[in-house]
Formats: sequence, C-alpha cells, structure tokens
Amino acid sequence: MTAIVRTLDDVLIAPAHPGRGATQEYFLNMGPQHPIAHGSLRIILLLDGETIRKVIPVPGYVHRGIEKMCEHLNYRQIIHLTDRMDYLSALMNNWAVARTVEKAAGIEINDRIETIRTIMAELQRIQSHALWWGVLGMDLGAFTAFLYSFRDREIIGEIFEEIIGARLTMNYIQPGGVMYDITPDFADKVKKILSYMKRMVEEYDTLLSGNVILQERLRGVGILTQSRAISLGCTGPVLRASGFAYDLRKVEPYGAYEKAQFDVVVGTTGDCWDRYYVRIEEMRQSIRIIEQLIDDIPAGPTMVTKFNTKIKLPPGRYYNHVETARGVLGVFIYSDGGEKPYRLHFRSPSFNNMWAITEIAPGWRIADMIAIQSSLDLVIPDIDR
Amino acid sequence: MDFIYSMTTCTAAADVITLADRAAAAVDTNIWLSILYMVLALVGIGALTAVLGVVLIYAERKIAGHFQCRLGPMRVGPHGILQTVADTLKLLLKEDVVPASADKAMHFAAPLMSLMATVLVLGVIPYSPILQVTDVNIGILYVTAVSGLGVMGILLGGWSSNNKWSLVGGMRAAAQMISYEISATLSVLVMVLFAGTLSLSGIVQSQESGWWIWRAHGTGLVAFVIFIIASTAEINRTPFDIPEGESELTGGFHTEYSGLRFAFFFLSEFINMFAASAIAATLFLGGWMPFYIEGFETFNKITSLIPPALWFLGKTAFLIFIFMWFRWTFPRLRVDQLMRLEWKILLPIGFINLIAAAVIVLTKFYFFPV
Amino acid sequence: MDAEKLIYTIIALQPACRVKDQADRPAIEVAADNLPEIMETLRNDDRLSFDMLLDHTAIDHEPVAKFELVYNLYSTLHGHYLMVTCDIDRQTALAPTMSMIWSAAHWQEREIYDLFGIRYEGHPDLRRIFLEDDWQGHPLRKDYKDPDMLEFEK
Amino acid sequence: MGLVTDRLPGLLEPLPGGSILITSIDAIINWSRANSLWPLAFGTKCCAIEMLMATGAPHQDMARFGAEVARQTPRQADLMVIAGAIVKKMAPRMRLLYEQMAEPRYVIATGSCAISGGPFMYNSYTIVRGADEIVPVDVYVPGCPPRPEAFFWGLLTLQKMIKSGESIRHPGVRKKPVLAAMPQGITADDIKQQLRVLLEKENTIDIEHEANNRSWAQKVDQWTQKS
Repeated sequence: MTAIVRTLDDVLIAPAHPGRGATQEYFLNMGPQHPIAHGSLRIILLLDGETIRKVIPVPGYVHRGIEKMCEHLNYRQIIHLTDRMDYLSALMNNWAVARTVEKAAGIEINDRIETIRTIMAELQRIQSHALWWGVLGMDLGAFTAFLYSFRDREIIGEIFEEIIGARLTMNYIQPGGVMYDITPDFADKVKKILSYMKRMVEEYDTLLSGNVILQERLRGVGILTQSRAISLGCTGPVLRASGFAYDLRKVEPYGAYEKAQFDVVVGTTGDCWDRYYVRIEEMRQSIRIIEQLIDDIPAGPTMVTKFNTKIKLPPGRYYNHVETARGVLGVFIYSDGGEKPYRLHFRSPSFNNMWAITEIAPGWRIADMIAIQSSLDLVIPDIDR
Repeated sequence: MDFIYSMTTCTAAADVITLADRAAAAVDTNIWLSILYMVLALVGIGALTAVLGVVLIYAERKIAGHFQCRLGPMRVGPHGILQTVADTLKLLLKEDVVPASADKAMHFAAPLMSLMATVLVLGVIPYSPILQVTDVNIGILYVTAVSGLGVMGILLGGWSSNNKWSLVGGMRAAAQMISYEISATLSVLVMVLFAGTLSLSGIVQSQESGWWIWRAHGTGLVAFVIFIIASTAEINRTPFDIPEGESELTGGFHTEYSGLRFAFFFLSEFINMFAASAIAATLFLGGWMPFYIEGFETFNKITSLIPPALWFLGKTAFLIFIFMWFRWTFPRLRVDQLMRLEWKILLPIGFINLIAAAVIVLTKFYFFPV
Repeated sequence: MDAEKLIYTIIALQPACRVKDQADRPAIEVAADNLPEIMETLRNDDRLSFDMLLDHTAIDHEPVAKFELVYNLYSTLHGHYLMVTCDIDRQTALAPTMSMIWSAAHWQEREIYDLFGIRYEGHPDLRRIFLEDDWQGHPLRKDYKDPDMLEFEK
Repeated sequence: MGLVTDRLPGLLEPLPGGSILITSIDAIINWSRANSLWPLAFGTKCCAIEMLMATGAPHQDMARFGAEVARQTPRQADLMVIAGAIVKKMAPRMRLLYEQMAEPRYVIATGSCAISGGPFMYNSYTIVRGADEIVPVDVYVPGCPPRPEAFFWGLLTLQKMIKSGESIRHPGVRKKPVLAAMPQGITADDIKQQLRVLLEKENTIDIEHEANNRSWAQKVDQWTQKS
C-alpha cells in the first residue's frame, strides 16, 4: 500500500453513463463567491438534473496560515489572531487559548474573571445564534428575518462596545484575566437586554419557526445520524441535534457554568429542523445562564497576572477546549519551554462540521443544499484558519 | 347574507368608450383625430410602463424598508423619491456585457420578449370607463395568451446565456410558470362563466350589482385566492421566486445579464405584478366600479364622487401591496414542493370550483338575484 | 475511569504502547508500525471505545528529523480523553491512515498532508486542502521558506 | 450603454453650445451613477459581517443611500466591496469577478486586511498584501474591522468622487479620491508612495532613488508644513 497524491482535476471527472436514455451528470461550481458560501467556501456539486450526487467542498480561500503565524508570536499576541478565525464567537476563541495557556502555566483565575467571561461568552452565543437565524432565513428566501436578527444583534453589541470597545474582533479574554473591568451599570443593562431578547426569541418563532414553508423546507431534510456525527467529529449544535448531549459546558464545566442551572438541548432525528430548533432553544438557555450569574458577580481583580509579563509554558503537549457557538474549539500547544509555542494547532468546530455535507447532501436537491449548509452554521475563516 | 351580497351593488352603469372606439368613430370624419387617439394610446402605454416601473420599484424598496424596521431610500430627493430615477439612468448607461459563448441573437431577444409580453397586457385593461386602449371581445383570453409569452423570454434568457445557473433558472421558470398558468386560467374561467363574457369591460360591467369576490356563492372567493397564489408564481415573486432564487442560483435566468437588458427583466417583473393585480382587480374586485352599500345613500353618493380610475388604481395598489407583503414575509419553496402545491392541491380545488360554478350557472341555483 | 487505570488498561491490551510524559492528559506513545492495530483496539474495545477523533495534528521536530503525529481521542460512551503520539521519519514522511477507523481523520489527514507533507498510506483521497494543487512545499515545516513571506522577528 | 457614451460626445461637440450640453449630461450621468451603487455580495472574512450585513441592517441602513440592492452576480453590480483578507488562492477569482463586472465599476477596500494584509502582513505565507495588487481600488476604509459609519464615509467619498470625476468624453477615467483631511493635490497614491519610501529608508537609504522622487517629496513637505 502506498500513498497516492491526487489533485482536484483528478476528482472532477463526471462519470459517464453510456446507453440510451441515460442522463448526463454535470458539475456545478458553487462559490467562492456565492451567497451560500457564507464567505468564500467553494462547493462543487455533481448533479443529475437538480439532484445532488456528490459534494466536493474545496476550502482554503481564506487560509491565512494562522498556525504558522502563532509560532512567531508569544502567548498574549496569539489572542488577537483567534478573533479573526471564528469572528462570530471571538470571545470564546479568546477563551480557548487563554484557558489552555492558564492551565499549562498554572495561573489560577478568580471567580470574578470566570463570571465575567461566562456572561460575555453567553451574550456572544446569543448574538451568534441570532445572526445564524437571520442568515438561514435569508438563504431560504425570508429576507426580513435577516434584518430582524441584525436589529437584535446590534442591541447586544452595544454592551460589547461599551465594555470592550470593539464590535467584532474583541481581543478581550487574555491569559490571566480580562482586558477591561465591567462598568457599574453593567448588570442593569444586561438585564434589560435579556428581557428584550426573551421577547425577540418568541418573535423569531412567530416569524419563521411556525411558518409552514420553513418547516416543509427543513423537516426530514439532511438527516445526520448520531453514530455518523460522532465518527465525523461533528460537535456543537450539529452533534446535539443528532441526539447526543455533548456540551463541554456540562460535560466538563469550565468558567462559571457550574454555578448555573441550564439544560443541554438535544434533537431527536438530526435533520435540518432539529439543528434549527436546537439553536433557537440554546438562545433561551443562554439567557437563563446569564440571568443566574448576573446578580452576584464576585468582587476581585480582573487580571491576576501583570499585563506585560511574558508567559512561558513548561515543555510539553497541552490540549484544551471550550464550547463555542459552533462546537468544540480545541487548542493544542506543543511548547519547548520558550515564550512562543513551538507548534500551535486549532481544532476548529466548523472544519469538522463542514464535512458532514458530503454525507448528508447527496440525494437531495440544490435547494436542500442551501438548507443543509445553512443549518450547519459554518464560518469559513474558522475552517480555513 | 343578503346584506353582504348586496354590499357592493352599483346603482348606475357607465357607458364604456375605449380609445380604439374613439379612433374608429373618428376615421370617417377626421383622420387626424383618429391618428391622434392612436398616438395617445401608444404614448400612454409607454408612459404608464415607465412610470409604473419607477413608482413600483420605489414602493417596493420603501415598503420593504418599513417592514424591516428601517427607512429605505432617503438621500436621493426628498425621502428618496428620485432613487429609482437614478437607478434607471445608471442601468441604461451601464456597459452591456454579452458573454462570449452566449447565443447573441437569443440573448438580445429574451429581455425584449419578456417586457413585450407584459406591456401588451396593459392595452386591454379597463382603467376606467373612458380609459382603455381597446376592449377586445376575447379580452381575458388575450391576456392569458399574451402573458404566457413571458415564460418564453425567461426560458430563452436562461438558455442563451450559456451558464449553468441561468439554465437551471430558466428550466425552473418554464416548469413553474406553465404549471401555474393552468390554475390561473381555471379561476379566470369561473368568472367568465358568471359574467358570460370574455371582454374585460364586460366583466367589469357585470359586477355593477356586486363584486364577484362576494357574489359568486363562495366560488368567487376561492377563485380569487387561487388566482392570487397562481399569479404570485407566474410573476416569480417570493415564495415562488425559485427561477431567480437569489441565494440559490445567484440570479437564475438573469445571471449573465447586465445594464439595459437586466433593466428590462427587472422592469417586466414589476409591470407583470401590476398587470396581475389589475387583472385580479378587474375580475374579482369590480375593476373601476365604486364600493356601494345598498340602503346607505349618503355613503354611496360619497363613494361615487371618487373617479372610477382612482377606484381601479386603489384596488390594484392594494393587491400589489399584498404581493409585496408576501415577498417580505415568506421563505422560498423548493421546486418539488412548488409542483406538488400546484398539481396536487391547487389544480383539484380549481377544477372542483369550476364545476361548482358551472352547476350554479346552469341550474340557476341562486341564493340571491345575480 | 481515571487516568492511571485507563493507561493500565491500554497497556494491558497493547503492550507495545509506552506512557508519554510531557502531556497534560493521559497520553501514550506508539510506534508507527503498530499504530493501525492499536488504534483499532482503542476504537473497538468495550472498556475504551474511543469513538470520536477530536483532533489530529503533527509536530515538526526538525532538529531530530522526526515528525510527531498527535491524536486526541474522546470516548462518548465513557467520557474519557486520550492523547496518542507517534513518531515517524521526517525524510520519508509516510504514515498509516486512520480514515478507515474515524471518518473525521479523512480530512484532518488531508490538512496535515497539505501543511506538513506527511503522506498517508491507504488514504482514499489524498489531496491538498487549503493550498492550490501546484503549491511548492509544505508551509508548516520548520524549514519552509517562502520568498513572499515577510518574516517579523523581534 | 455604449451607444450614448461612445457616440454622443462626437455628435455633440461640433454643435454650438455642445460642450455645455456635454457637461450637463455628465452631471446627470454622474449623479445617477453616484446615487445607485449596487454592491456585489462578496465578502471573505469578518469585514463582510460589518460591511455588507451590518450596514444593511436597521441600525445603519445602507438603503438610505440607495446601496442596499446587493447583487449576487457580478454582471449587475457596480461596487465591489473587498471585505476581508485576500489570499493567493482567492486572488485570481477576485480578479475574475472584477473583470466580470460591467463598466463603470468601483472598488472599496475595507479593513486592514484588504488594504495591506493587516494583522496577517507578517509571517503569513498566503496573504496578498493589499487588494490593490489585484484590482484597482478607488477608496480605502481603514479599520479592523471598520465601523459601519466608516464604511458610509467611504461610500460618500466614492459618491463625491464619481460626481466630480468622470466625463463621457473620457469614459473610464476618474480622479482618484482626495481624502478630506488632506490639502488639495495629494492623493492616496502619494501617501502610499510616501509610505513605501519611508519603509525603504528604514532598511537602506538609496540616494539615487531619493533624487528621482524629489517631486513627490516636495509635495509631502508642503503637506506636513500645512498640517
């Protein structure tokens, strides 16, 4: 057995079906500039009429080599690059690196930092899921959903702008703490937003979830069974929709998740509808988590190390992960004892989730491809890194 | 029940004089007057097309804006009323790209065909008793036939662009529009049965004692709903916009069109929407007939003060608003679901409705005087 | 199952494994020849049943001319984690594929091939994943030099 | 349409008052082009969320400027908003998209990544340092990512530029953006040139090169004195 290296051209050969009356299968190129690319993913479809026979995803159109860049930066500088991977859950990406580094360097984090981190991360999870909901609506033709979701996204964003100063690339959670302390009226503002978001999640249900056309488009489409999801390495809402309750916030609680009561939302069949509704429910659960934590944020410093100290990790291999809005973001660090990682690898949730389309899309139509792709909620720079 | 049915009775019918009638009457006495009327009709239809395009696109953008908690165009002219003028001018002056591998002649003909099919319909619509270009005695048949040509333009556009997205869009359009044509025609036939005429002015005049949507023992209402659904599909608007399917097919049949030719497709979509609303208003909502309630003489006097043309425009605008409402609320259907809706749901209902209407007309089994 | 017991169970089943230190979770080191067999055991044994390949990556130990493959496994049944490392020769850069055991390995191995140039024997579709097919070299190798790359060392 | 822009100037010029007519036609054409910038739905990275999505959203509402009609197909788009990093694999595709757009076409580069490579400038083996290496850029909007308001500034700058720039006498030729904070006569090109030379200065001082570029150097001197 030897390793055979192939190129894309080797794959793009449409199977010929000789004989009378046979249909000609053809390739259709979606992306890198296509509304369903959600950025710049290229998907090549082998089609028979409108029915999908084969799906070939071609990522790499925003591959910037972040892992190589990390080898040249110290542990504090890495944080800002993680913002630009999965920009919709930037805080959770920050947290993944910070958590790995803290555990490896033995930095003890106080309760205040953990609570602030948890609240911020959950706020961003709501924001991320709201955006996903709007984009799914837009992909399926309900354009108004998109604008409603952005209306709410901006309202949550005001909190981030006030505390962090950034709208998208936060660079907030650092190894050893958070960059800025919260303002005195933080709790009141967050409570106001939560009561607003509660009503808005109901509105999402009224506008889109209850719609007959949407249910027709999503129910029973693109079923991903639990065993396949596990084998494919899917995580996050995609795995939970298939019925397996793997949520790091519950399985190995980090941050302040232990203090909060919440349910892990799971689906039953693993179709697009389950993936849709798991996320809608997760928004409600996130609201629930924040409501429990917001009232008693413990006192203490927001940075336990000095900000400018260089962190050195003892030689070894470190792997740690957090649950982002899309799934498990793992950070693998191999340190040789220096200020910079010798090798740093991100196990990105979208990368593993994306490949589920190669299994679940064949047999469905082009229009279902849109629903499947939307329901997986991929962020392309997270795949490419 | 009687009250509801008699809600929309008219007291007096106006005489219909079309522009074609005037031209014909003037041929013997003054040939120039006759030609003047013809030119007037041509210019009128041309101006209507242009004005409708500008106004409807502006309305669409404003209405969409307000549906979506924003303002819509604001900067170009007061409240952005010159926005579509700017858009039109820009599209006219934009480079006209014809793909190298496209079929040039068909690529050129497709948008023209699409626009022509819609503009031809405008000629027979009775805007008011004295404002109609010509009242063909097979008016509604003509409308069905001519608007059916629109699909040819879209199919040609999709085929000649030599682009896979366009082709898929064109094929979807052909399947969809031809299917829904059947349902639309079936519901039109119901009205033809009741009115006993194919002429559009004749159908309007037949509603002087009440609009067909109330009057035809429920068959009118069913036919109206089917007609609205079918015309949404025929004019390719959400939830039936699968031939364009912005997020699926990038632009569907008009993916490869730019500048003026794209403007033609864009315009024809909006003119089509106006035509569909106008036909629906004519058939079901009494066209230019005012809204009368029997017994309320003061109210009736006030309503009859409003000119018929305004009644017509008001009803049409209401239906156009409904189309826009659909568009900014519903998600898009899938191709097979779309076909299922037509062939398994709308078509059987349409046939049953038609048979019921035929039975009512044949047996004269009226609950109230028609 | 706690970490020590897990390691003992694995070593009892597959004596060829060695305990790997310098890791923050239970870790074993195996030789490349034994890798498929050991992985099969880890995946299929009832006491272990590591049915999820969370992460697969590689480290380029250029000074000692070795590539180190790292697998992070998770058992959805028992909820335990395991890190498996395997040294391969840097010159030949050949490794056995795991894509028959975990589907996730299919694409993770393609990524490693793309960035490190490690070729996986028996991989069904070994192609570059992020970079173009005609890209020269494998960028995450320590000796990779790109004329367009601006080095910023401070 | 080529008909108007190609033949009209030749027809009108000989007429008495023809050039005045052309000027007023120019004004109308430029007004329509400036007020109807339909963007191409093309985003690669984080900036796409801010530039193409958040700007269209209720809080900012790009529709006010008539620019909310995002086209999925390049044929119908006027404005290419480069939102995010461009890597070597994407570069040829982006060039293709630009070529597929119909004239007149405008490009706004938003965010550090699209301007210079931004945070990925160093140590990244795939990044293209600046989208202007691939397509001609009209307006640069700095930020990482820029706020939607900054994008509107870029859009309005582009509108100003279109209104004052192009003529049907010379289609396709337009003035480069004049930044608001700078005195007249210094364009973005000059600034880039200045930066490039400053970078070179840091490494090696090339006297010959300096001498050749005295003209721009004087300009920059003037600018620094004034500000």
